[in-house]
Amino acid sequence: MNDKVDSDIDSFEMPDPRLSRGEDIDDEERLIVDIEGFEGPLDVLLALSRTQKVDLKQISILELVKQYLEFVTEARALRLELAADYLVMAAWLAYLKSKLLLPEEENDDELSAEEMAARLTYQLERLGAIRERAAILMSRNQMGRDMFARGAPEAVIIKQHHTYDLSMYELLKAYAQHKTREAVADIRIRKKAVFTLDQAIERLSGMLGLALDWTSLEQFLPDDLIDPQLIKSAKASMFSATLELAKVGKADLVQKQAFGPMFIRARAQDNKKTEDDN
Amino acid sequence: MDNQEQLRICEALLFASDRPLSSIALAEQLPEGSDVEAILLELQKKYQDSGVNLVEVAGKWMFQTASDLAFLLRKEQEKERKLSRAAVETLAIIAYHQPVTRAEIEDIRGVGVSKGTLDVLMEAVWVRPVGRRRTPGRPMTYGTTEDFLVQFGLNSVKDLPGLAELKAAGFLDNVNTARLNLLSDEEPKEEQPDLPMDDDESSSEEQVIS
Amino acid sequence: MDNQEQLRICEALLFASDRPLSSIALAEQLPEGSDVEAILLELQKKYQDSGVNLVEVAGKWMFQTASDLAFLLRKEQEKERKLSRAAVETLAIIAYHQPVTRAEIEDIRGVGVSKGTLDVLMEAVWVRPVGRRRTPGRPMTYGTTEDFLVQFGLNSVKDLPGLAELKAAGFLDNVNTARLNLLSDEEPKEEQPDLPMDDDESSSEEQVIS
Repeated sequence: MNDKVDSDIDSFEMPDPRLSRGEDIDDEERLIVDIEGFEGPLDVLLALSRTQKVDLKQISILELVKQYLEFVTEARALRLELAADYLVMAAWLAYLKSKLLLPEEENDDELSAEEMAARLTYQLERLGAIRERAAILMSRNQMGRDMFARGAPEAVIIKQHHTYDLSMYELLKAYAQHKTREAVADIRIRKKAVFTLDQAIERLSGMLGLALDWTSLEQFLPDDLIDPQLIKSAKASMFSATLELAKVGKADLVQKQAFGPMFIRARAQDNKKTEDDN
Repeated sequence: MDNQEQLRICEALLFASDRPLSSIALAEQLPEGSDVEAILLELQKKYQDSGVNLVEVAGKWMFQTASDLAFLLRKEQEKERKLSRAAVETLAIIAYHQPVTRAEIEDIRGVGVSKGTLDVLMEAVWVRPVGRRRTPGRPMTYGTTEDFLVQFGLNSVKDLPGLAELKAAGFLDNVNTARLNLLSDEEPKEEQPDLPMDDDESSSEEQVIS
Repeated sequence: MDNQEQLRICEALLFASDRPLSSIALAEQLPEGSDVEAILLELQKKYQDSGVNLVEVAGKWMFQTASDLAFLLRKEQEKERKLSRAAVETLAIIAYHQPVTRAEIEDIRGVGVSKGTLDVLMEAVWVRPVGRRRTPGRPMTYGTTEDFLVQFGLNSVKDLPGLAELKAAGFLDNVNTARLNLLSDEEPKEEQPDLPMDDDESSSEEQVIS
């Protein structure tokens, strides 16, 4: 593989162009990598492992774990928003590190530290390999960029095309759009059960004339209500209505204790104001 | 750049261009002082006995099929036509909901389906009648054809992506995730199998097309 | 019809088309018993030093501008599709691992497939659903298209660069998203063929509409 392709791959892989140029970034700064440039923990690990400048097969997992944990610490110190999977990976790596450092325990159920490390290496190698291929693929001569088909094709009888041209993408797009529309059309906001203030004032005004003595607010509530939501609403509105009527001087209110029942009576025209609000 | 190279460039440019090119336009792609006219004449000579000729039309140059091979060209320039939006959507609904009656398509789409829409899809040989529903009036049901599967490179209509897969692939971007439950795939209808087209009652049971 | 005439016919047909043509389609336009392959090789040789070459892509044949002229032609019409890094990587995974499920793509990349990745690739007609895996959930699998092969000048996916090395390194082994221990000696699960529906036993339910 020539240098050109190598550098293609590097520039393709490295979110921070300085990383691809090597270590002219000091250690501390190298860790302050733009987290936005990475696509998840595996991406970070691969970039970090590249800095070890060895074949991925020979990377030091312990060193890699150290670098990654430093990276995460640094990112958190800078209050960079780290997605949960970065932290999950950090925890997993910390666990791996401790397993690698501790003497091997015989445990058939669990992977050995070496196996865990090897799996991680495999994943990194596999991702690295596919990235190389992706870079090579994109650097190939491409139709419409490097080479061209006939610009003015002529219809020849050989083309047994359909009369209509439709791609899978267009078909799926049409169905998706239909579904999207359907979802929008399906939005039904349930009408809220509300006993309006106007209704309450009207009701209360009408009923107050019948109740010349102190009457509990409860008794003014409409008794034909079943929906609990509506009952709640009616209570609230009736309460507001009593305040409203008291304000305009049509009713007196009394409440003996906090949260206690509230009594109302119609105010005689000449009564002095004895409003007792809570 | 030698003469041969200049000839190759002209050849490639003329081949890839979607319209005839003037010698001036070609000259712009060549080193200064190139004799474009001479190159074009040489190119014309190179192709004179080929299946394709270089011809000068209205002062511009283009490749075209040799006139004695015109029989290879389609008589009328039958251009591939685009399906209307309604037709694409109807096709998609038939594909996902088949076997489906016209009334059901209308119900699903929320708008009427013109006879022309179904005709177009049948003319394209992507849709065909597949049976009759065992409901009053015995309405005709529609399904997709072999040609449909070939067109979209599918082994079966079951290979069409489901809603979750469409969503995952980014097709349902604008749909609020919370509303995805509304977007569940249609439940298979608990229904008697459709009658086959030939109305043969006895064999209809085995002929379920799902 | 002499050999020269047959060559001219193939030349005209291929030159006039902007898509690859199969040798079978070409043969249909020639007298019975014509040796299309030989004609194609002769034609390829005739054009090998021209500005236009006859190439074999996607198992078919087409004329395209010589790749060594890329540098000169590029400024003529520059319209490179700019793909995101995620999309490029996803395309490579689909190309090398196909048929591959979304979960497998995610396993290899270590991140979820974001919206607008698969649908962008499908919109470019480089990627398409190719079937369903015979595993629980019957996940959809993706593969590359003929357009993909034409785009990158490949005759088949077997010609993908570095495919053999990837395989030798074990990177193309089953991506089993559920299997934790890649190092155990456990036999790699016999990859079940992706569902071609027609060989299914439960025929009435799975019946391919034909």
